[in-house]
Amino acid sequence: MSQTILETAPLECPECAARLAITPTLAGEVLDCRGCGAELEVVSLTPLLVQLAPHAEEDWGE
Amino acid sequence: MTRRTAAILGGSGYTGGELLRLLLRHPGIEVVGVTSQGHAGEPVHRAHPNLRGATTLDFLPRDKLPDADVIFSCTPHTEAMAVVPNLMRDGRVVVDLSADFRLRDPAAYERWYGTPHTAAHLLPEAVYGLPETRRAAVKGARLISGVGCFATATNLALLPLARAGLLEGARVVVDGKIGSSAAGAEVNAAGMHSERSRSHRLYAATSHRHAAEVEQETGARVHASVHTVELVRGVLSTCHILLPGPAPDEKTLWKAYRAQYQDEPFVRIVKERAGTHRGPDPNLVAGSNFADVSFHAEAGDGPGRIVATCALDNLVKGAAGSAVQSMNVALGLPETDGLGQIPLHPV
Amino acid sequence: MTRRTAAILGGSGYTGGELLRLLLRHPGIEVVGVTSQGHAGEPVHRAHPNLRGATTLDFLPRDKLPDADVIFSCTPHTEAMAVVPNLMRDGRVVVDLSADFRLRDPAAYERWYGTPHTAAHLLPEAVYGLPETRRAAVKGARLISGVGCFATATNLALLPLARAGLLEGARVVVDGKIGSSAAGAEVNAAGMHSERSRSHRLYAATSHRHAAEVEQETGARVHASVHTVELVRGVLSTCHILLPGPAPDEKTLWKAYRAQYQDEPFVRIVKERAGTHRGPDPNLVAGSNFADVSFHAEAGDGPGRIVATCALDNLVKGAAGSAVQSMNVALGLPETDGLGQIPLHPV
Repeated sequence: MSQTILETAPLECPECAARLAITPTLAGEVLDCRGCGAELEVVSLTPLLVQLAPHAEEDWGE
Repeated sequence: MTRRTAAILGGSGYTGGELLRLLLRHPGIEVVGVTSQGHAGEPVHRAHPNLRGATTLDFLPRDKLPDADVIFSCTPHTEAMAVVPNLMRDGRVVVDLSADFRLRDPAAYERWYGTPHTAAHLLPEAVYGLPETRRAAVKGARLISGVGCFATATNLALLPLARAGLLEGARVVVDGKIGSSAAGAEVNAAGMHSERSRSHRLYAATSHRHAAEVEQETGARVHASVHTVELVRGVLSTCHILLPGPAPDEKTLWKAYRAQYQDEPFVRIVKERAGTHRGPDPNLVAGSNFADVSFHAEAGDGPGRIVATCALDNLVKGAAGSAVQSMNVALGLPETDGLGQIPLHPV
Repeated sequence: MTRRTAAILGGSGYTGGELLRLLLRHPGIEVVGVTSQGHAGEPVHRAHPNLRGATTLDFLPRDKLPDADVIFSCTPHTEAMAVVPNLMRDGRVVVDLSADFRLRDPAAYERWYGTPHTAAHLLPEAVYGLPETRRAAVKGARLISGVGCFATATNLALLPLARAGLLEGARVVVDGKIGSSAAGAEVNAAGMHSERSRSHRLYAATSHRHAAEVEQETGARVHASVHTVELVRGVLSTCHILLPGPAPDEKTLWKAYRAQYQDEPFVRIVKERAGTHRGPDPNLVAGSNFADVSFHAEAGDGPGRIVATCALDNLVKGAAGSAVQSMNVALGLPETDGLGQIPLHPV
């Protein structure tokens, strides 16, 4: 799971590198990236760290 | 705001019908006439039942085309080049929906359309009517060509990669899926519902006409094939970019596509990680001028691959929509005028 | 002629229904039972309405599988490997329709199915149930694996080229189009008719599971992608072979395909120069065990391309049909027994 550590650069989505306009308040909060719709889980607030929440692969069946 | 006048030459086919559907609801345009040799004297809704009540126009004979600020010609390939030169007037914009003025190189035209170009003198002036690749040139254009539907889906899928230099040294295969309306309204055996329904087969194993258009607009040399699928409207172009080395990561691709399309009104990046509809699907843009694009990087051992797709409505963004969009740009009207249709879902 | 007995484990899904449809009309087989945990006690036609009147069997509980000369297991991937070993008996043939015994390499299985193989000791003995590539090995087999539908269409399209050495140095892209029944009978949001109808999208941009099966059977390394199309039954695999040099002429290709398939009862070369239906089309083989193949050489400037396609019914030649065909070979019965269904047209 790739993680984004916020030092100087504004919060960037780990999936599509879009800039995340919202400022999370709680660790564990899940927010959606407006760029790609990826669900991002706030791992820690200081430093601000987000990571991709696991997503359901399409059930390909066959 | 004074409306500009528009007329359509040869408007009884599917592209003509789509032009009417868009122009009749265009805030800045008044449709002053539409000709059809076969349907002269008949009400427009005889050929275009969806337009019943939207207009009182009847089809005019071919030689009764009224004067207008904008003329759209729906004359078929190889006939258009004899007709279009006579439509040109100062202060008038001519949009030719055929393929005759798409390729700048008359030799390429002759090679892929099997006949010498009889109005090659106009080719340098003709502008390919795809604002996403030629907006500046379309601005002052007097002669604008329509776009090929499959070529446009391919161009829009590949453009960000071409501009980001990600096609260098790659070999590109384009596997198209296309609806039956792309073959036009003309009656033919293969088009019979009882034979065409649910038929999925390779319609053109090689498709050089489209490949020529793609190479002209994005510089990409492609190996193209086209399949028939169970759609009336719609084309999906799946581009397989076989890279000489490892694939870039998807963040790089996001940046390339965002850089190219974030300010484009009609091209949407559709790449979702959840939900039922996660990628481009022609069924979900039918009737609108949207072109949805997506991309995927395939890593794994050995040289990688990028898969880029684009879905659009072959009659709208792949024909009449791009024509109206280009007209807006050429006349200095807002580019989205008359093109705000929201597609249907479920459909 | 004494009939052999057959039973089906987990037969309420689409593959189970197809096995019953074929076996109930097989001259040399008597179906002695079919189990289903979910439908135990119900008549078979409750899950398979097409079988009404064709059998009086009811579904048996899972633990009541009767003894039989041939056992077909329709237990899903990753569950089958726990079940199949207990089915093995001397003198009995077990055909497992899941993917658990398709790949000989347990590491490849773990990589693409995300879980370690718990019956890897059986893999050396398991035979891939595609007689067109493994007829000799299927003859004496005790454990036969079912085949993947998309992988089989791809294998049958590529096999003649692989055997003729025409894939050497080439890069191969496989662009699949597949019907909704391939996702199985299980209810899911994406499978809702109102959402799935006429949806044409890239379902799997990369499809390593199938690529592994293709590499194992033909030696070809492929980049595979799969699309949903408006079909319930059917898969069309379009293989784009990007050659290092110029393309061979079509005569060479005819020879390669004829050499491979002229004696095969179920693979037909469909490459017509006239008529409406000139190439493989899954719509035209639905319900039959036929796999139609075709090929095209693209010359032109620069390195060439071969386009090879194969159309088959994902539930028959892509699953139950190949399973019954392999059973015939393993039991020494005529290979075409129970597989003579003629497809429908128009359909």
